[in-house]
Amino acid sequence: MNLIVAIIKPFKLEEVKEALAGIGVQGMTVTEVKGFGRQKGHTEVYRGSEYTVDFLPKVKVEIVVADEMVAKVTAAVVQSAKTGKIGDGKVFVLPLDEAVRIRTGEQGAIAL
Amino acid sequence: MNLIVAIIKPFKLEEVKEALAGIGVQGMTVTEVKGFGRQKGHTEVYRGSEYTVDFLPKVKVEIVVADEMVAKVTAAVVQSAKTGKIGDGKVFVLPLDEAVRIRTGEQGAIAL
Amino acid sequence: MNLIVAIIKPFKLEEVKEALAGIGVQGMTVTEVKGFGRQKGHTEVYRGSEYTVDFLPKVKVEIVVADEMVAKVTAAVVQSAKTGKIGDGKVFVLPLDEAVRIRTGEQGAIAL
Amino acid sequence: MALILLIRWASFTMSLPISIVRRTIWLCLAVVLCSLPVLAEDAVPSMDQRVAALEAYVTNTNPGSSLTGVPGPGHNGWMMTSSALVLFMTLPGLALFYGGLVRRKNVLSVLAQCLGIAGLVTILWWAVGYSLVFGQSFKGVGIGRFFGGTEFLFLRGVTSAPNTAYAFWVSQNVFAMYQLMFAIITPALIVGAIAERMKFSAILSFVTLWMLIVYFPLAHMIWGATGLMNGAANAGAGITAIDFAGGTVVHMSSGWSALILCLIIGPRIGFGREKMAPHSMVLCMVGTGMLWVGWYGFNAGSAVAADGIAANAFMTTTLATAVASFTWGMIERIFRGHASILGFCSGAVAGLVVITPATGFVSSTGAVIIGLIAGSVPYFFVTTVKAKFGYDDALDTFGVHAVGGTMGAFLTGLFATGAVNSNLTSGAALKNGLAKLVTEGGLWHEQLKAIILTLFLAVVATFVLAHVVKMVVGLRPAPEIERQGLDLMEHGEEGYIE
Amino acid sequence: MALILLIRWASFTMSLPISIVRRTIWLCLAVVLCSLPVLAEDAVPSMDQRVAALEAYVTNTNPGSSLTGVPGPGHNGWMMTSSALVLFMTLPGLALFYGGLVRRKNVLSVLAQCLGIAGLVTILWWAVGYSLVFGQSFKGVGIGRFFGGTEFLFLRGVTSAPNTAYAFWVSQNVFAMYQLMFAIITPALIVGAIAERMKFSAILSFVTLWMLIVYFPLAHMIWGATGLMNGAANAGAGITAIDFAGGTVVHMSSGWSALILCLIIGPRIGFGREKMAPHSMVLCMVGTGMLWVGWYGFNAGSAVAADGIAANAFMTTTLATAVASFTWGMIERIFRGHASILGFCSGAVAGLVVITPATGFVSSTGAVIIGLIAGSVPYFFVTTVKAKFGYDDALDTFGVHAVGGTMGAFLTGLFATGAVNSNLTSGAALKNGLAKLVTEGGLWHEQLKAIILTLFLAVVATFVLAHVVKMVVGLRPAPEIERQGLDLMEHGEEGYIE
Amino acid sequence: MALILLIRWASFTMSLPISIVRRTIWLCLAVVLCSLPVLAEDAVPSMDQRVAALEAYVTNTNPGSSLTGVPGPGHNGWMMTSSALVLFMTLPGLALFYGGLVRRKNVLSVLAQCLGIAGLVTILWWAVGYSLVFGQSFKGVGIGRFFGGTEFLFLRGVTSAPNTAYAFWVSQNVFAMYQLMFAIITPALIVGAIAERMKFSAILSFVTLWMLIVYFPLAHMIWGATGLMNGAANAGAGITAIDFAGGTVVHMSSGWSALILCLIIGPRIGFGREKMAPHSMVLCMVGTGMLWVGWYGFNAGSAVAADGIAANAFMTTTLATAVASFTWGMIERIFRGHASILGFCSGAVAGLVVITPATGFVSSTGAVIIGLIAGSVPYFFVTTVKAKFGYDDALDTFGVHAVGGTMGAFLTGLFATGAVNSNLTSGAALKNGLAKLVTEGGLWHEQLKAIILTLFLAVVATFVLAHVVKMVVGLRPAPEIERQGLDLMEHGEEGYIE
Ligand SMILES: Nc1ncnc2c1ncn2[C@@H]1O[C@H](COP(=O)(O)OP(=O)(O)O)[C@@H](O)[C@H]1O
Ligand SMILES: Nc1ncnc2c1ncn2[C@@H]1O[C@H](COP(=O)(O)OP(=O)(O)O)[C@@H](O)[C@H]1O
Ligand SMILES: Nc1ncnc2c1ncn2[C@@H]1O[C@H](COP(=O)(O)OP(=O)(O)O)[C@@H](O)[C@H]1O
Repeated sequence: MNLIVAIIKPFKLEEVKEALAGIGVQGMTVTEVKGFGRQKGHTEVYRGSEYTVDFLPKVKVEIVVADEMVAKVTAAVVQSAKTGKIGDGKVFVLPLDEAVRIRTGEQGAIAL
Repeated sequence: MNLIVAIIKPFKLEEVKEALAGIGVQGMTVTEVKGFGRQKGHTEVYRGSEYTVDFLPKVKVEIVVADEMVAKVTAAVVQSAKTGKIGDGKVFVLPLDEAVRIRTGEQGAIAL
Repeated sequence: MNLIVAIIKPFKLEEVKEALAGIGVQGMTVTEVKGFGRQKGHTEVYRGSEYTVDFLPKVKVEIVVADEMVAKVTAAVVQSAKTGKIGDGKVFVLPLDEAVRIRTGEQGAIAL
Repeated sequence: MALILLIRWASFTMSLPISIVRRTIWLCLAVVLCSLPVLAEDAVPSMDQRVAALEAYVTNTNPGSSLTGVPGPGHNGWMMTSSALVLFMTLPGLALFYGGLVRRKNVLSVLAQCLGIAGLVTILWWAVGYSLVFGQSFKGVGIGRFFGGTEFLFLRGVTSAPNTAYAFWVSQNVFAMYQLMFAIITPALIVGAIAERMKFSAILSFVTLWMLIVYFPLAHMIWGATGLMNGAANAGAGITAIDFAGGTVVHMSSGWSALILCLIIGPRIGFGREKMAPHSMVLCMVGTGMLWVGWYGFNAGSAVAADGIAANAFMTTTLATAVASFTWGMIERIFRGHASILGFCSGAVAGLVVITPATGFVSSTGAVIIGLIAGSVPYFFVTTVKAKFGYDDALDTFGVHAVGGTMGAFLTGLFATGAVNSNLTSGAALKNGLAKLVTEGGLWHEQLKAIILTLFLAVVATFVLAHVVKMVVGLRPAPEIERQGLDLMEHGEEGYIE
Repeated sequence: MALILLIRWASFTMSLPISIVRRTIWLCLAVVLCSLPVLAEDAVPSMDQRVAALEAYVTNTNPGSSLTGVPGPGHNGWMMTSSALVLFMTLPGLALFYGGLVRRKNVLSVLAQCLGIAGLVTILWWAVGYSLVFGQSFKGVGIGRFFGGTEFLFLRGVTSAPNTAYAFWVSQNVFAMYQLMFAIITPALIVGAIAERMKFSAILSFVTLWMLIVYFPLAHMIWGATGLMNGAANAGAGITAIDFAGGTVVHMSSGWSALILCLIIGPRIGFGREKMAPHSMVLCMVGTGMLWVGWYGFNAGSAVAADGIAANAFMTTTLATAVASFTWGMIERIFRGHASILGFCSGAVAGLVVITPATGFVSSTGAVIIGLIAGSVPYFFVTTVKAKFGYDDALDTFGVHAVGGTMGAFLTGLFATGAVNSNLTSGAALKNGLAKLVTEGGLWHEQLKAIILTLFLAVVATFVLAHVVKMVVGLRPAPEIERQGLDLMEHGEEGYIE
Repeated sequence: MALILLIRWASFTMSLPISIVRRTIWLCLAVVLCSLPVLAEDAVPSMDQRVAALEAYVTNTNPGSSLTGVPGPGHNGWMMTSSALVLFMTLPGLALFYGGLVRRKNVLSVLAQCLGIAGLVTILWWAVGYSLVFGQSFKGVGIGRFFGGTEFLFLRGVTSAPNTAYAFWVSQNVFAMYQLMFAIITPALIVGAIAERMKFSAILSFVTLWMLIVYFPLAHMIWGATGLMNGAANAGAGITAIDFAGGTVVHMSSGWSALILCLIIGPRIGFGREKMAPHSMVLCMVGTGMLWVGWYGFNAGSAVAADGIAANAFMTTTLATAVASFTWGMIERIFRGHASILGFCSGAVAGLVVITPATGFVSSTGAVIIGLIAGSVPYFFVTTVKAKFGYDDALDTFGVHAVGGTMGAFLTGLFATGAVNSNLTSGAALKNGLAKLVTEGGLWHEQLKAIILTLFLAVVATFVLAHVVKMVVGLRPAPEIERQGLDLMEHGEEGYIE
């Protein structure tokens, strides 16, 4: 099993979710995060004070999938999250040792 | 060492924390997340507009433990987070290469 | 490649960011989290009711780096995030299988 | 008399030589002209009466025979302002004060309860409430001591002309709306004790019954012209108690009912184990500020005039509130190490509650003393007593409103003085003995009677009504609903969306 | 007359024996003394006139020859209070009501629009607006039915003395500011329909033109002393319609313009696909409470006096609003399973809107009926109709204000009664035929004419002006800006920072 | 005189035939009846005096011998409203305006400071403040120019009767509370400069001393009947300056003290490096709206009557504020590319500040000009000047209140006109020379003197007092506390809990 971590633009979440559901992914976990990267932030001025905001709002999607799904899921995310503009984000794939469904205690790919 | 990631129902956090403390876990990191899974969301209607909310509030607990603790911790989480109803969440176990305590620079299991 | 996860004190974020930028890290993802650890929380009293708050605000910084950078990045984080007081946080290093830049589809270290 | 004058004059002119007659007619004309109002006094008021009526406008007394049925702009304007201020106390004042104190997942439920009660109570008030409280058609009959009458059902006949039984210069429709605002906030206060765990339908049902059985009779007894406990205005009052702006009617009734209801409904799931800290002390503080500001309408407005009694109420309200707020904060600082915002807010509200029955009756010194007491005794109740007995009075309706209202009603008996309010020593008060009690002491005895009657009515009625509602619609939502929050489950909305 | 009396008296005394003369002089003296003010009537007012003027203060009528040019404290105080209340409706009332309903990333844009409009409209009002609406120098000329005049440009001559064409006892400068607050909130209402997707510069440009072409003429036609549709006060009104506090001028004009503008500008990116739920129902409810409270200034203040008409407006506003709020909530509960906070809030606002034109003209019973209608018909529009036609009236300005304002204008025709407002059956109303319509029925016919004219002006002008603005500055920001939120991109700030 | 008439008449009737006598008696009766008040003129006021007193109520002048010691409903009602409005400015207005501008972790500390100051200052005011400011027992003595007297200590003798030295028709207790609200908001303004980094105990200590040493004497000097700089009302004023609603007393004093205090306390940890953006521009805007609305009580209420002067103040306040808000926004748009919400809010507050001293003295044109200046000069200070000198005036108390108050005091000297306020050219102003300055020019000279004296007192006293407090209790919390936020560390609470 693998943990696929995708950092995407917030407004792309809905599309990514649908793309994933489309290829049979049944679960995912989403976190609001701030991203720092090549994409430039902006400047906010409050009266005299200027603040450069270089952390931009992003959404992190975590999906645990069986090994055979990794490529498919990665591709689906890349495709649905892409705008072609800077700051589109990344997909990271991490190895995973085990997964357990709390409700039933099932383990492995069946728990996903 | 391993990173144990548990996605649980928010109101179970206190119980899980106590269960973990009970078996000697000294640290953990908690994030508010939104989960998509088999558990059905609900519908919100604002005047004419209907929104299906399929991301439900969950809590992610991350615990780094020494290898020998993994099973025990996993079991403790599963037990304390379980309600038996759909949406109870998952426990994922990831391999971990290294851990460092920032304050002291200690490395490995001693840093946890 | 590795995923470096650092849990730090919130007000250290700016320094850590600068330290990382200083050694050539071009991207990172930041999440607000709550940490439970050796650092004592505080007690809040609202009228008659006393609540012990043992989850303290922390910031999680995730940086994916090529293997050769791991040590350097870890060191930079530890150095810049350190106050020497309890609760300074941890750095965890996880193995990473793959990284993709959504915008271009590039893979591997070049995607970071 | 004017007519007789005219006739006499006519017969007198008959007996005079024509030239004198002709010329005297001029005199007569002059006299008649300038005394015209006098001559027609049966029909139109005399100059003196007209001026007296205008003076009565300034001094808020009976206009007599001129300007009757007309509201006075200064008084009417102030009472419209006051009515708006009292509504502001509930919407959004109390809604925010309470809403800030609950958990995030239940904030909307509190707002919905306040809004729902506002609508429901308005309909009740329009249909029967105003008439049952401020009517007089039951006068003389035994029930007249507990209910007003039927003449104003559906606000029939409630026009812009003043109802002089309650105010010489304020339009009755404004008076009716002003009192409606009190009728709205009182049941809304109860919500604090059972916050986060009572079904919306159960609340609306309970409030409907409670208004009919507890509030309307109580309000009539204390404020109705023929009310049993209306010492200040009913010459035939059985209990010569006084309550300027609602220590018994509003705060005791809601506070004690709240206690009973919260005992019957039981504590929130997780009470004592989970963190149930206020989700937004900012909202709570905003609500406090609005309550304080709006309370000027509540207290100074209860003079039903922009007169000196209102002015005194304005001063005592300010002093008691500020002193109580500061006292509560300083007690915390001494015993806990820091003054909390919730402490300052609680103190302010406690001060407002305790001064309420006394506000138009006590001096500045009395107000400061009341402020000191208000800032300390409820503190003891919401911290020590509640912790000791373990009832889940979620937002301290009992600790602040029942305790404060009861104390206030009693302290009014000690500090009330005719020096700031002549109604205590004249008119009805002379006839029913109140004046004697105020001057010679002993008013506290009557106040105690009113306290006991109020407490008794509130407690017994709530006990019965809560059980009725429990049987018919049920009091609590399913545990799963309570867990997830009433906002989503009972109202289908979330308070905040990121 | 007094002089003639004196002369006659003198000639009469000539012809009498000396003793009688001497003694009669005493009589004369007494008479003269007490009628002295009469004698000097050309110079100073008589006692009767002085008292009559004081009575006129109480009854809000013409002071006559005494106390002229002086405001009356009760009325002036109430109107200053009312003006502040109406400003409170916009800042922060409407800003919060609307601000809470948009998404988090656009909350500030709504606040900025309200603030910007407040500043812009004040300047327009000061320079030309007040004069064009309430001046009379165009009287007699054809244009005088649509615009007032030029005598008050830059508020020249607008002092603390009352302009008796509009109020006997309220300072004209207060009246001008009171009406300014209406001029501010009206365009701010439009913002609801095009929220989250219109350029700030486009909004300010559109509002500038819209005020000149739509609001000023409309306000003059309905409320100006020489206005075409001012049935209640213009004896020469062409259309004898009535609108107490702005059903046509404020709600219809903004609501219908909003619909056209939102059709021209098109739906928000993602409309119908993405979740666009209100980011803070708490703010929305706070705004609702403020709107309700402030609306008392709007409606009862529209009597431009603290008199019985204001009192009646206060009552009807309260009843209609509470009933409408409760009705909407209960409809939801029946058809959807739960009463939402947005439902209660929408109902309250709808009630306020619909009662607005009627508030000073209808009885309590009329108000309750209007409340029932207000709580149900707009519900149907914002749910079923909007869903059916698919226009993106983001915050339901059309569904609530256009529909509500139109209904209200019409219902006023059915429920208005001279019993609560004598202006409907006296003075100008007698001359222009309104009195007859009110007494004998048929007013709804005139109301319909006013509705059609208002609708026509709003729709056509908005259509043209929106296209002009589109060509010159453009209506919408770049899609990327809309995506990221107007707060950051148009105003350089974020609403909330963690 | 009436008596003499009667006697003469009696002796005259003796010498007439009985029939004439009898018949003439009727005439006499008529005459006597209508002149009855005249007869009793020594004991009770004459009809003319009674009517004159009633007219005095309308025109807000001296009631003379009738209706003395009685408040007038229109004035009293408006002043109670105004007092409530001014309290609303602080609680929750200013608390939100400032609270929104700090970081999330310090929001409650600002609220606590406002609440704590409200309680503390009330107690000071009750005990000594009112007496020291508005008493007159020191009159004649040298100190009488700086402090009032001791007759009102503990509000002794402050009843509902008007104190005619300050208002003919407003209850003194209401006046005392109205002025209390000013005394509360002034030190609360200071908090803006040292936000996020001053110990709560230090703030309360500093404020206590500052009220005694700076505020009370300053308020007496400007507004006290025997005050040194009270040009408008003290015939023996040494400096014939004018300050309608507190440009010097409130804004200059707080603003300059704030600057000194923030220099002494030093910048926040991380200032200039870390992001210290407002955590909630929404709260800030809500606070702005409330400040604006409440400021009508502050400015128009400063007429201490609902008269034409109040009316003028209402107008000028509206115009200056709206113009300044729009100006600031447009300057930003031109120089920065976008108009920010903070810009509109800052402009509005600046407009309110600058018009404050002038509001009851200038015309609409003056107000618009003042608005333009108010929207631009403070902009320059809070952006360029602050950035240049690098002091950490956290929420711009100096940039807005000190700069604005100083400018306002000066501009009042240029724009004040007797045309809108006859007090400038009559009564005391005639005696002390103010009238001449107003008519012939040169008032700005006196205003400058008042500015310098105020500035001097504020700066020197704050310098000394801040050091005293620093030595005794310390000014700043430990850095760790500042880092974690004052909410949790100083008040044991969090502003928002998820
Ligand atoms: N090395 C990295 N480690 C972790 N997160 C990263 C890394 N680089 C980028 N990110 C995340 O991806 C987001 C997008 O990256 P950015 O460099 O701005 O654009 P792009 O993805 O188009 O190259 C960042 O905002 C950040 O959240
Ligand atoms: N494949 C997955 N990857 C990541 N998170 C998942 C995955 N499946 C489920 N989750 C998380 O677990 C939560 C519970 O899952 P769900 O399918 O609703 O119920 P259950 O855990 O009872 O099977 C989800 O809300 C989501 O946060
Ligand atoms: N075993 C662990 N797993 C995950 N996170 C941990 C673990 N131990 C500590 N942390 C995180 O590190 C933070 C700091 O740890 P703490 O024990 O308080 O102090 P220190 O880092 O100085 O030892 C915690 O608040 C928590 O977020």
